[in-house]
Amino acid sequence: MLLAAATKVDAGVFVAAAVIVLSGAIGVVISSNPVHAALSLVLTLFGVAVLFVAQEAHFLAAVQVIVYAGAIVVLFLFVIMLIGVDRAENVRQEPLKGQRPIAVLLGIVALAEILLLSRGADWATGARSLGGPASGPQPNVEKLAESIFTRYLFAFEITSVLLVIAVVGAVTLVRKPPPEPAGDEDDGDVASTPEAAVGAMAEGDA
Amino acid sequence: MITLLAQSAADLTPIETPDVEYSAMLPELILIGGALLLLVVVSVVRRRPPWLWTAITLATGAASMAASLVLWFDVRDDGPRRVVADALVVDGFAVFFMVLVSVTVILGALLATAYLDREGFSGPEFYVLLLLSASGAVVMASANDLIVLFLGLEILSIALYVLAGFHPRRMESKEAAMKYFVLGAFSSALFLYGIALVYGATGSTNLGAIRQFLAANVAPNSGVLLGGVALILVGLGFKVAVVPFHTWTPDVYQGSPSPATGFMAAAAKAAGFAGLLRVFFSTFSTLRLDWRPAVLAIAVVTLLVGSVLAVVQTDIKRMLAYSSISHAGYVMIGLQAASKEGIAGSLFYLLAYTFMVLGSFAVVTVVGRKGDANHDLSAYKGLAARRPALALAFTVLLLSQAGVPFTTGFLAKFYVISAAVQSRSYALALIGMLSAVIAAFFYLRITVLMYTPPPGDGVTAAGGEGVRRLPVPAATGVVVAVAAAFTVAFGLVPSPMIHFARQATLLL
Amino acid sequence: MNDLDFPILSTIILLPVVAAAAVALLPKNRPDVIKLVGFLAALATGVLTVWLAFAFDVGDAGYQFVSQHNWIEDLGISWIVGVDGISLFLVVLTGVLFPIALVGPKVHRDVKSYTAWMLVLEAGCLGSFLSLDLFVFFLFFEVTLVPMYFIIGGWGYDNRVYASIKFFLYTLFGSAFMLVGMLALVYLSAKGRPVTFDVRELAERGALAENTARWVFLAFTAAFAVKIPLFPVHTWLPDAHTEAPTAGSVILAGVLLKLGTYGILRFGVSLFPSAAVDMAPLLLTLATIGIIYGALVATVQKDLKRLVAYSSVAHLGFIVLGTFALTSQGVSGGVLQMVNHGLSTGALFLLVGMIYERRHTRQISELNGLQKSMPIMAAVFTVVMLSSIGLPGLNGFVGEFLVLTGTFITRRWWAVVATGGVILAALYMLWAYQRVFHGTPTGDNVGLPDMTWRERAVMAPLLVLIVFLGVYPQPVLDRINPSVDSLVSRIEKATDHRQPAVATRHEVDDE
Amino acid sequence: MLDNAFLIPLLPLVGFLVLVAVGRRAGEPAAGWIGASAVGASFLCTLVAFFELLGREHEARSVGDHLFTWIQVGGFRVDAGLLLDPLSITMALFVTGVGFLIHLYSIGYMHGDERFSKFFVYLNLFVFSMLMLILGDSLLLTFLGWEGVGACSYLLISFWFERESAASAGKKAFVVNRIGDFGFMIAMFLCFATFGTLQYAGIIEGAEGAPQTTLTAIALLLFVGACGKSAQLPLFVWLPDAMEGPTPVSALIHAATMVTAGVYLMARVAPVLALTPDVATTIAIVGALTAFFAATVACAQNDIKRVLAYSTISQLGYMFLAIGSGAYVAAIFHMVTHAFFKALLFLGAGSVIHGLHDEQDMKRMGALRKWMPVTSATFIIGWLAIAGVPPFAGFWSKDDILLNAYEKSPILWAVGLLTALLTAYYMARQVFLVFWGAERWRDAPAAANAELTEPEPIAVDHGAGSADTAVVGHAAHAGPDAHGGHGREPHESPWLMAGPLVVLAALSVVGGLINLPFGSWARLEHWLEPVFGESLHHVEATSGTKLTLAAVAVLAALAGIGFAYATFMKAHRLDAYEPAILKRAWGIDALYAAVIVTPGRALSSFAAYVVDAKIIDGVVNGLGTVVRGSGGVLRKVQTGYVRNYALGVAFGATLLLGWVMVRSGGV
Amino acid sequence: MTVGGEWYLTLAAALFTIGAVGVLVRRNVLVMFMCVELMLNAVNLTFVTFARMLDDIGGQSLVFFVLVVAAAEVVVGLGIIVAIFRRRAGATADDLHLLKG
Repeated sequence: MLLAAATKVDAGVFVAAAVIVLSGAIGVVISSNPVHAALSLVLTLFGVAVLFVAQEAHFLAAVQVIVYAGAIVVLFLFVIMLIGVDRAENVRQEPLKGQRPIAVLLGIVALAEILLLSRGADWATGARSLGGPASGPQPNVEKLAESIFTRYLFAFEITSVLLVIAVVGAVTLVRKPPPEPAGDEDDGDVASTPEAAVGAMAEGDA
Repeated sequence: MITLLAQSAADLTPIETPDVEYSAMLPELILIGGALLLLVVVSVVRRRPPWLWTAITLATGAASMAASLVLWFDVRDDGPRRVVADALVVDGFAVFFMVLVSVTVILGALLATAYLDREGFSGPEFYVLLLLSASGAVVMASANDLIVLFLGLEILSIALYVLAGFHPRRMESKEAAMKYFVLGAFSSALFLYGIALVYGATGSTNLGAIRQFLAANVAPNSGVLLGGVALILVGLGFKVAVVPFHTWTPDVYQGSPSPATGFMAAAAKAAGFAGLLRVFFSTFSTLRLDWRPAVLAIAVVTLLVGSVLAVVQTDIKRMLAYSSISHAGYVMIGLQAASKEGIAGSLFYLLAYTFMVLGSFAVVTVVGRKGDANHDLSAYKGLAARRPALALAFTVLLLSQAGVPFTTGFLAKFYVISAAVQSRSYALALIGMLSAVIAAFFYLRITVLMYTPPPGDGVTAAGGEGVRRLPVPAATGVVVAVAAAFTVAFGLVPSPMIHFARQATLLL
Repeated sequence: MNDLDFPILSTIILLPVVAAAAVALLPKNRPDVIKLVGFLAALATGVLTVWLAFAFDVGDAGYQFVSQHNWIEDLGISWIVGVDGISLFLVVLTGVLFPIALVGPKVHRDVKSYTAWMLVLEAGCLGSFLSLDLFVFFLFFEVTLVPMYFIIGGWGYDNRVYASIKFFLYTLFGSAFMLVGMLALVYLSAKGRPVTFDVRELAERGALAENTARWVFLAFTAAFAVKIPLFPVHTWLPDAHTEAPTAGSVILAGVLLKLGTYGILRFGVSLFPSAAVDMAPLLLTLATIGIIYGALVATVQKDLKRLVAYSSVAHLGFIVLGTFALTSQGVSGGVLQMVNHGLSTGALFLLVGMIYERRHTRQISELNGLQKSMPIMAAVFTVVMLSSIGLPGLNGFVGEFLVLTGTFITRRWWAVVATGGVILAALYMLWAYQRVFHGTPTGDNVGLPDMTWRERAVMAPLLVLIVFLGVYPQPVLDRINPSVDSLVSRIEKATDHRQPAVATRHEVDDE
Repeated sequence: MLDNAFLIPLLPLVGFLVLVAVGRRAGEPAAGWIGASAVGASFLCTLVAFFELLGREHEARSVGDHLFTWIQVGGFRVDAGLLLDPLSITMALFVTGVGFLIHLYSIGYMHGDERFSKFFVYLNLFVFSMLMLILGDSLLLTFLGWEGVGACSYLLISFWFERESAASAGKKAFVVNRIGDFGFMIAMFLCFATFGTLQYAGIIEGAEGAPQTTLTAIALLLFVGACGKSAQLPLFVWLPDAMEGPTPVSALIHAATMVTAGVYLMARVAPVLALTPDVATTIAIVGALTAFFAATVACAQNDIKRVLAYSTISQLGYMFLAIGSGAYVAAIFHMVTHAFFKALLFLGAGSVIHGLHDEQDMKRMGALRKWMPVTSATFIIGWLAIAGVPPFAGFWSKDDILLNAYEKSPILWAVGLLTALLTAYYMARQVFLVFWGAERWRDAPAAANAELTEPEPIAVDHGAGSADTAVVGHAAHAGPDAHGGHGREPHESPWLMAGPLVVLAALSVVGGLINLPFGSWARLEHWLEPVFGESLHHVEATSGTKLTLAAVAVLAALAGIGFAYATFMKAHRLDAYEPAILKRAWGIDALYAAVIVTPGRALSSFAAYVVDAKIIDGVVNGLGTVVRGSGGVLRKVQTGYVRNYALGVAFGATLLLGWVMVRSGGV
Repeated sequence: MTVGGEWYLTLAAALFTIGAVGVLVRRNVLVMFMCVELMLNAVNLTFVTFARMLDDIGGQSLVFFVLVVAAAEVVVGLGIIVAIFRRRAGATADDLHLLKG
């Protein structure tokens, strides 16, 4: 009974959101200007957020908007401005011969395959609510929190490593290349000046 | 106000978090800890000699190795353990890979130290990323949950993307990083979608749960499930570089700094196969009828494409890249056998491969010279005259890869082939052997080059006029020596390693 | 059964390895010492093998001096060595040829690695002949490629790289099939019993389905056919022989080719009797073609070594012919012929090498009238040539005749055609001899130094054996026959193949 | 002696070994004496054995002497054993006897040759092999000797190897013989397959029960072998070229002993032949044809030795004719007498050549009887003997054969008779040309650059052996001054050479006595009785017929001589009746060259340079090319464009999805 | 009228494939990343939908990790891009093909 309630959604909302999502996606793919692409991406993200809401994933919807639209897309735009690749890319012609038709064909075929695999209808054949029910009186956030801090505790912890890597990686990648060490390799080990490392980390810490 | 806070705190039902058996996760923790330690040291310690980073990394590697061995024994004594709410499983299989990864860390660090000095950007970052990526590999090996597997994969990969682009002056390095990244992101998206489908089809991402589910009810039509399985195969296949998901390999191997390539070739493949073998052999075992043919096809094309393309290469790193692809094909043979013997064979193969490939790339690092660009095959002409020992060691490694008897390489091939034959995949076994013949050609070609006197200097004039001295740093030398020694020693006395591999698969 | 607690066979195999290691440790700049060490090691091994021949228990068909140690228990692989009548004289041959090959020809560079490789090669050959574990045999069978590859590639002539790689890949290609076949045999015949690679055990089990057995047999044959080499997979041989240094050719022809014929007998025929019987016509035909074809091609060769190489193709054809006649005479003759061919062809290559050292050419057209200035070499060459032609009274004849007789009584027409090869043998050999030694010497061929005492010493043992085996082969045959007979009778038990009465009937009047 | 008969072959072997060891140091003439004495000793042993055998009664005249087991595998067993019976002893006697004489002769003839000692090494080895051939008690031992003598003849023919023609001739001899041996070997296989043994005894006793076809095959195949060894049609081609060898060799091997081995073999297996009449007939026909054919050719030869070579072939033809007609005794009889007079003739020819400093062309001889009395006298005796003039040895044996031939079939007899006429003619021609007429050798160019004018020998595998290399032969051989420099004058040979001539001449005169066709005088017949037994054909003809036939034969001989006399003594027409076709021996060599040699070479070249190099290696290298090629193609896929790579991944994913879709029955 | 989960899933699949095709057809590396983001979003949508259909909160929590990974990837990816294109502004993915064959 509860489930029935849960699966009830407003068709109108879905359709609207779907249209937004798809048009945004299409926009990303076809818009020649990266800035426009980024903006269409935002569109899609919002659409997805709406769909989250439509499925009682309120918290995720919020995170979706904040993290994605708020952070990631901004980062994109920032980089676009930084390295100035904002000039329009000629999407009319494709330098790689056959790339585009094959790509589209593959896309269609793949989609068809997925839909055929699911026979359109029976997707979720899995066991029900192994990780605790999503529905129920408890607020969504608490259920999420519980599942993350129990069931997915390790995953949660390990994500920290990802972030460290992201930081260190970003630092390493974008720092100025150290000067070519003088002298030929043959004369022993080239003393790598600590300064170089300091500088590097200095940038990194910044 | 305070009451309000107390109030709100009160009606929050406290979450009883699962207890975290840190002992079971020691290797991961040690590797991560090592990385953090490096970061700490670099920011607090005043004078920082370049050997310090190497030292810490080696220590970390050794420590994780020790920890893994400890784990090995208590797993052997009181069986496998599922820890942290079933997120991880510590069984022989996982520990096997922990050991393997620790080895790659140690050898990789040794490789890196001289290289970084030579190229003049020795700093801690390389080691940090090395260790973190290694921790990702370990996580993959012991992951008992698809999402954990995925996270481990990402940790491994993202660190590797950076390592690939680590050389600040070589555009190839950057390009390699970019290609690796784009394709990596693409394939992990596929992988993730696969997880999603499997989740939908089984109701969980936990390997144990999935297994139980599949055992309990053979889904009336497991279309979505199979789709998920297929996409997971794509994701992992990309990591281990099997055809047709191999396309990144040659470019990335060639472009990346040689030590990074070595580490990548060893660790990434190992981790990828750890996931692949566990998920497919253990979790999706009820679906073998569905995935075995696919794996068969992949193995065949991988073997052939790998060796055939290696034949036409003129750049040694590229050639080794393709050869590593065909090696992946052999490991796939083991998986295709879908038997404990097969998995053991695959493990043994990976073990042997790790040493062979690290040793080979050590040699490549040396011969690459400053600038890491001297990788044309011609660079190896007359190597024997200048560096007899190095040439001999490389010869051993190459012959081992070619599958010459009394080397681990031969036994590895023999093991997987025999597994294939045991499960009646004669055709596959034969193709494997035949591609070994093709492969032998390009390994031999290098040995020929090494033993043909370079133009100008006489055969006897070792390092004579006209030939620039070729410095072999101690650390690198150690790597080559260890690799060659391992290859021969366990080629002669393989029992311990075979035993190791079989033990690892015992309770899978 | 001949059991002594000392693992003599393992010693025979390991001695050269140890010596090789020792050589590797010696300083590069003392070639004389290195040569000496290498030679002594080979000599010691040779002595041991010869001792083996004497200590061998005549009339015992089984394996002797067997010693066994577990090696890779997990895969059912163990180190089993033993010798029987079939392998005995191949071991002796190896033991005899290697010291000669080591001391005979001059080495123009890097004596150290050369000697080391040769010793490794010797170990490999001995290992293949002695191991009774299929896997270990395969190991040795394969590992012989490496030293040979380096010897050809490192010390060979102009086109050595092509030749060496061709040699390596060709053989590897064959072995690819064998490995798969081997595993199939091992696992299919296990049937729940513990997996084993022990040849004796496998021969007992022999529980493969007709059809499977046939396939596995063919897989084995693929490997050995390349090694032998059997027409049409023989084309690696001329190149390898021609480009290899003298010692290389000697060992290649003298010992390595025997790995093929030995293998096909020990692991092909005796493990798959029924398949062998079914497939006999095919192999007989190939062998016969090889005999005629090799001889024909030899008649038009311009290069002395190439000519000898093709003569090998023909001779090995005889061995295979005898093997698949599946009669006592045929098989024994084949085994004997392996030894004979090793001696004669080895000697021929040594002589060609000596000529090359003097004239620096192998082109028949550039040589003439050598007999004028080198009567002794001419004489030696004549004897060896006649032995390789199969002149009665010299070793070549006995084996050849036994093979042909043994074949004739079961496979008449093959034998008749093969006998034609005997005529052709005379044709190309004498032709070459006339071109090289007869006529009036001109140009550089005038006044060449005759054989030195060292060279004579090198050739002497070979000549002695050539004559001895021709005049009084019986001691050798006495050791070969029992094993062969038991093999043949095993085949007869397993199949409906029967060798005619004449092959076995003994006249009563044994004085 | 009989119980250690092994001494007979052993002694020459010892001589051989001794000479190998010390021959060079012993040098000339010691080496020669060693060799000669070895053979002489063995002759004495044979003699002793012969008398011991005589001492026994008929049946017991066959003694086996088992030495050791040579080869034994399963049921196949061959012992090194000797068989002494009248037949073998007879052969052994004249082989060792004539051999001994020729050894002596050679000491003189080979005087001054740089390889003097080696010559005797070979000779001794030859005698040993020949004795093994004769005394061997099994086909295989005979074959051992058979091949041994073949090898020795190869070595001796190409003794002066500097001469291309000599080298080629030697090889040709060996190879052609091998063709015969092919038959011999197959015959042996067949014998083993049928009788389970190769011992003559076993074969002969088994022959009764054996199937006819098998026997026929065996007999025919053995005859093929005999044809090779005894230079019968069509395998005769090697013998004329074999004259390249030193003359004593021609005398010993290519006249007296080796070439008769075929006849001996046939006689050995007489019982088998007796069971296969059609083979016997074949043998008779081949023999008769060969005899006639060779005789015609002999009429047109100018080389003194070649004439004798062809006459040898022709005489051997007679012997086979006899064998074919079942007259084994006659065959052996003729073999013996032929051994005497043909050896005599050859040695005489050698003496002439020697005296004329290596001149071999009869057209450059003449009137030598004044200069070389002994040689000419003995030579003339030989001539009369071979021409079949009574009472010389040749007459009796030839008459015996013709008689038997007549009973086999008059046609064979007619051919034989015609041959006899020709024989008389060409031998007379030779004698007249050499010993009578003008001293043509005076205007002959110096022997040092003498040209052989007879058609050059056509070697089997390559063009003609160049004749001018005779110069080399001369240089290698004794130069004129070696004979104490009596300038260009012909000279009589030293006693060492003349002596054997005299002995042989004597034998040629009285040789007939051993088997006169008058009852008890037929000693040889009685002597050989136990060997041939009932397989022997007995003449039923009345003495009237016998006499008539004999008379006709004599007339034929005289006619031939008379004709020659008319031509060469009266008309002095040096080259009458010498059509080129005959000079070229009916062009059979050329025929072989065209029919066998050339196509054979072509085939071989095809196999070597097309099949091997192109086809097989083409495939092998082709595989490599294919791999490289496909590699090159696949390389293209690796464009370096990341998006292409992504496409690859996507493609793979789609394929996999497709597969699982199929699996899950999605379609 | 009710909209079942399959609609969402179909939508997600479509979104996913669009993203994938985008990666294949766009030359601008940044846009390629965006397309990857599209794919990840599709996955998220799938997770959430399954979570609802299976009534399992786990599906929702998985989305978190995807988010984190996406973030980390973007950071490093953009880092790489910056490293490359600082020097060669306006370059596209196609301009990088030093390594091939």
